[in-house]
Amino acid sequence: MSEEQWLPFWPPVASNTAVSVDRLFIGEFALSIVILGLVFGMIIAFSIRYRRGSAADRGNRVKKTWHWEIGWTVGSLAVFLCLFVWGANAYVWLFEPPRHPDLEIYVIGKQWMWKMEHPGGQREIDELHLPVDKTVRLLMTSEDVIHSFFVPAFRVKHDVLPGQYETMWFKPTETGRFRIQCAQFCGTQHAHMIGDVVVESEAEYAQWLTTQGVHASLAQQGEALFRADGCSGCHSANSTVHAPSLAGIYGRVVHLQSGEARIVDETYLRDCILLGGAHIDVAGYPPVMPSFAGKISEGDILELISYIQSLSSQPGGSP
Amino acid sequence: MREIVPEPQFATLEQQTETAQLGMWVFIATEVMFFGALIFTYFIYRLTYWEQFRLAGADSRILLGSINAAILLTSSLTMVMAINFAKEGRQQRVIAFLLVTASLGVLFLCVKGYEYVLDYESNAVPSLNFAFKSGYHAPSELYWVWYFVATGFHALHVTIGVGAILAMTRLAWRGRFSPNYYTPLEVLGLYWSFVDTVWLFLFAAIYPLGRAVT
Amino acid sequence: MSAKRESLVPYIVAWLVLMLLLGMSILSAYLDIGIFHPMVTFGIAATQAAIIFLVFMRLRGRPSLKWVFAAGGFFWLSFLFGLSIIDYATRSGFPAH
Amino acid sequence: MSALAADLPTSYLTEENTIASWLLTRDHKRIALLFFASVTFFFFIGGIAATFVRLHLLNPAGVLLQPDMYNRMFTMHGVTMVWFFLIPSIPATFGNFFIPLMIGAHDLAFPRLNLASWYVFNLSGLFLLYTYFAGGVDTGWTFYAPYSTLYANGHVIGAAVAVFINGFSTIMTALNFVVTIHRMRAPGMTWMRLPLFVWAIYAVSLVMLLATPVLAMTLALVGLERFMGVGIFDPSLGGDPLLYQHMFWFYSHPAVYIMILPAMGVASELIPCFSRRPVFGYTGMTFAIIGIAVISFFVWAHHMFVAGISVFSAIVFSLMTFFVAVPSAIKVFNWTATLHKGRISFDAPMLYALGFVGLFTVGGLTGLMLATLPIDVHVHDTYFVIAHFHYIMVGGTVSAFFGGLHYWWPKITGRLYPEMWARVTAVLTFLGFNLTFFPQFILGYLGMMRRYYAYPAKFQDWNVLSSAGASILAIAYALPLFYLGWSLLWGQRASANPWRATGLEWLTSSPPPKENFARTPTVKVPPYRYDPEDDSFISQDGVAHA
Repeated sequence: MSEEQWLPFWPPVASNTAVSVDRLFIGEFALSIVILGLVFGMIIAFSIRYRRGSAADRGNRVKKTWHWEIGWTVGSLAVFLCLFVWGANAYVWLFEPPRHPDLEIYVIGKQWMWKMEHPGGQREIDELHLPVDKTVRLLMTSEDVIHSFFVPAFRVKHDVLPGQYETMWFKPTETGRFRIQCAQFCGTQHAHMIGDVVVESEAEYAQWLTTQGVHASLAQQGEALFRADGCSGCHSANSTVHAPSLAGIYGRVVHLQSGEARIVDETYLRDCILLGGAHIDVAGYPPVMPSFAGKISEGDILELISYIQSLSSQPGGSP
Repeated sequence: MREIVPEPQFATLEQQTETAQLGMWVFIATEVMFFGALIFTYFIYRLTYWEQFRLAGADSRILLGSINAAILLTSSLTMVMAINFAKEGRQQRVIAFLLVTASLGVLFLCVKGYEYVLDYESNAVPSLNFAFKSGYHAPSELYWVWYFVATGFHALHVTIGVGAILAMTRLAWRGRFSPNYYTPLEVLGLYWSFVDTVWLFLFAAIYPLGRAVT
Repeated sequence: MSAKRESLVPYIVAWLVLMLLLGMSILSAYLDIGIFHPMVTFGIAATQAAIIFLVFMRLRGRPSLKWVFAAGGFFWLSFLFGLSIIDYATRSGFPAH
Repeated sequence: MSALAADLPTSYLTEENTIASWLLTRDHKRIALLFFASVTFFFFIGGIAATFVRLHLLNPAGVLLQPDMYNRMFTMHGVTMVWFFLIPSIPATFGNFFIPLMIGAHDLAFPRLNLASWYVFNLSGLFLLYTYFAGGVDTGWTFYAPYSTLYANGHVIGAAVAVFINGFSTIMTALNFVVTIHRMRAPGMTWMRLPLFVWAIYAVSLVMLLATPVLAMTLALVGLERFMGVGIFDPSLGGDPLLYQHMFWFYSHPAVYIMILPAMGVASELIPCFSRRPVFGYTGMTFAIIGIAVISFFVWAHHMFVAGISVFSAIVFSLMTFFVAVPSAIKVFNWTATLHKGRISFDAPMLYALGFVGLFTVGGLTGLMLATLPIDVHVHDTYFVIAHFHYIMVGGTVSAFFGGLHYWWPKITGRLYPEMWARVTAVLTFLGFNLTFFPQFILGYLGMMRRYYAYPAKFQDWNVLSSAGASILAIAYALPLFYLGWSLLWGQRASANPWRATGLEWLTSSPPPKENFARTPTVKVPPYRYDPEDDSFISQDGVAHA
């Protein structure tokens, strides 16, 4: 669709998710037209035929109403259930990120900008460069209020909450610039919390990555923080403090003091750094980890997590 | 004693009584939702931050909470007795028991106030002088925030109740009730017992945490 | 209608039971029963509430409209708890790695 | 038909006419008029805010208002319209006036409480106006935490207090209705003989009673959190922002039905009367009303499909949302079937009622789209949602409000309104409404966000259309002020039953006497006993009218 059309009717279709959402929408739109035509048609037809003063026969009115009512109750229920199943199916697919995405991007929302971090350590503000035809998983959090990451051309949207991680995924199928918008009201400049997704060919994307002048990947930056913030003082093999080693811990199941078991994921690691307490602390270790709440930014936490993740992907590595 | 007639929209006094009682029950249903929503927040956070709530709860004052529960339970009994004496038309006793009930309500508020003072002295009041004690993490403060909100709303209800009881005492003094008609008393009794019930749930939510000897 | 005496005995008995339950609630605070703890204390509170509703608030006797509204609030509250817990109970389990 | 009122020459309007007699009245009819004055005032306050919003959006760069002012405007529009117009609109005015009349009672059960409700409503209104004059609020009507509690730069506490107090008024009125409908029905007025308007008000009162306290608690927590700086929804304490949304929507979704159910009740009065035939499927209609009221509590998290709730719970709430659409569909089909073989006249109330059915259907069908999860993911928080709920709230509720206003105007005032003007206005409303809000569906799917003071230039044409429609709508909403006002003074005197309707409210004189009925009527037949063949009808006291 060109930009110059007189009245736009349809947003660009630029991802695999957009195709599937559009299909569903068109299906329901057609159904709505049918139902609307039926109701409006009947109202108009009855209004004309049975207007006051018309000579239409008004005898033999439908007296027994139950089979009519049961008819349209069951009818609408059946139609609705079909729509529900179709929708729920697509939603599970839409909201279940692939296990091994081609690319994982960290997104931090703050009043009123989007900060993106690429695995190689490249950072962008209000712009997100992506290669075409690759599945992308976003790990998103907010530094202040609730934002919502929305790319109309991809038909995907997810709220970005402070204090927790949310994920979403998509696979761009067209190159070009597409708008990012904040969908959850977040303050004065909410309308300007916008940006662009720049979808490029793989070669262009690789080229772009190299021109960013970054020498350390996110994980390497996280490792530097790990030492600077004193984490290594306890969590290293030769430490005198009895603290769990972090090598290979990401993705494993740990048993907690409270008796629960939890998968070590981004949310769990974040809680460990910020909240502390027995619903976090691993069984068998003294609860001595201090809370870093207020002392560390969301970006730093993501770097630390990236570092801890990297310890799992290189077996034998020990901090 | 002057003749008591129903208000113009009612046919009989019985209809008026029944209607007033139903009105209070409907109101109690809304109050259940009000305090229920509060307990709902407790429920979610207690499950999420089990240990933090246990730790913080151990610093609450169960002795004062228990005394207060006993005071309110007793006041419910005295209220019911006042209503019973109204049914028998024994005005002196009605007034006496209403005053006892109101005094117990005031006593409750005094104990509650004393507890607040102790909480303040032990630096447990969020936004005023909250201090993280050993083992406390951020969610521990949630417990204390909740404690003050919940007991505050309840104390407000008790205060309104005491005021209403005193107003009823005045009406009883002026001979406005008869064995045929003491509906306002009955309706107030429902409210008072309900406020008592709320405290029992708050008690269960606030005080018994983190005292188990392991 | 002449003054008809209603016995105070049921009310006093109810009060005694309520105090007893309060004692049990306090005692249970010192028992190490872990996750059952809130169940016990809130269970006792619910029992006490039932006694107060039935005796002090005179719901005893034949069922009436009052019952509907007395129970209605609690019943409706269960939707708030029940439907929200669907979310909370399943939230962290997804995405499963 | 005026037998019941024959020996009562004075009406509630003329009984005693001092200012004190109005301000201290316990008469439900006068209190209804007091409420009418209050909600009309707030309707125009909210309308002015809407006008500014639409004017501002004429230009994609948003030059009319500063961003902060624009944010305050849409918040003002939302808060005012939701709590100070839509929720009290039909129940507190027509409900107050006609519930006792329709069930054959002399007043509501608690007249003093009724009056107190009006005062509390106005008190909350004063808080609201104070909030606006002191600088306004910029959170949107949803007050989402943690924005509202920690970051917003407006008078959140003032607005929260206003809405909190407003809740008391809602609860007082609803409690009064529930108890009145239970205890004060005239002899013979069984549940299955109640007019559907009474059923609707009963159901909506239950919803108000059970939902409003949760909102009160939620806003109290938000207010405290903002006031004290620490609180229940603060993420830095481990608080969960989604908990706020759960509690808020537990109220605010049923609140949508609080707004639409009374409108359905009004439509169910108007359509049989002007079709001159019994409502199709009375029993089914009552079940549908109760069904909507109950299921409305199970669907709230469909406002949170992209908010971070679990996928499983989103699916559950989506299913529930499809279920709530079923009784709504039943009602639409039953209204349509009521027209079949009727003797339809197109007086202004009927035009509004037909407009209501049509617009509600559009709103309902787009509601189905929103209930479908992936579509909601795309259009959530866009103008698609705005258009959808305005079709329900404005196209539905406000149309029914005006329909009811014209229908009952002769009964309330004793005067007939000028029919031609009213018909023109009804048609104008319908056209203006569609021109305003239909473009917003398209804008929404294109990706135009709500609460944006600036938007991409390519959306401008649709926005201009929408604003043009809004100006037509504004005229259509202002017109009744003039011709209804005119009719107060110079309108033709109305007979007791100008529409030849069956309800008990038409048995007494127009306007009714202070006591409503000289003696309590006895009900013998169900409502809506109209016969389209010979235009006769049987009123509810069992008297046949040729």
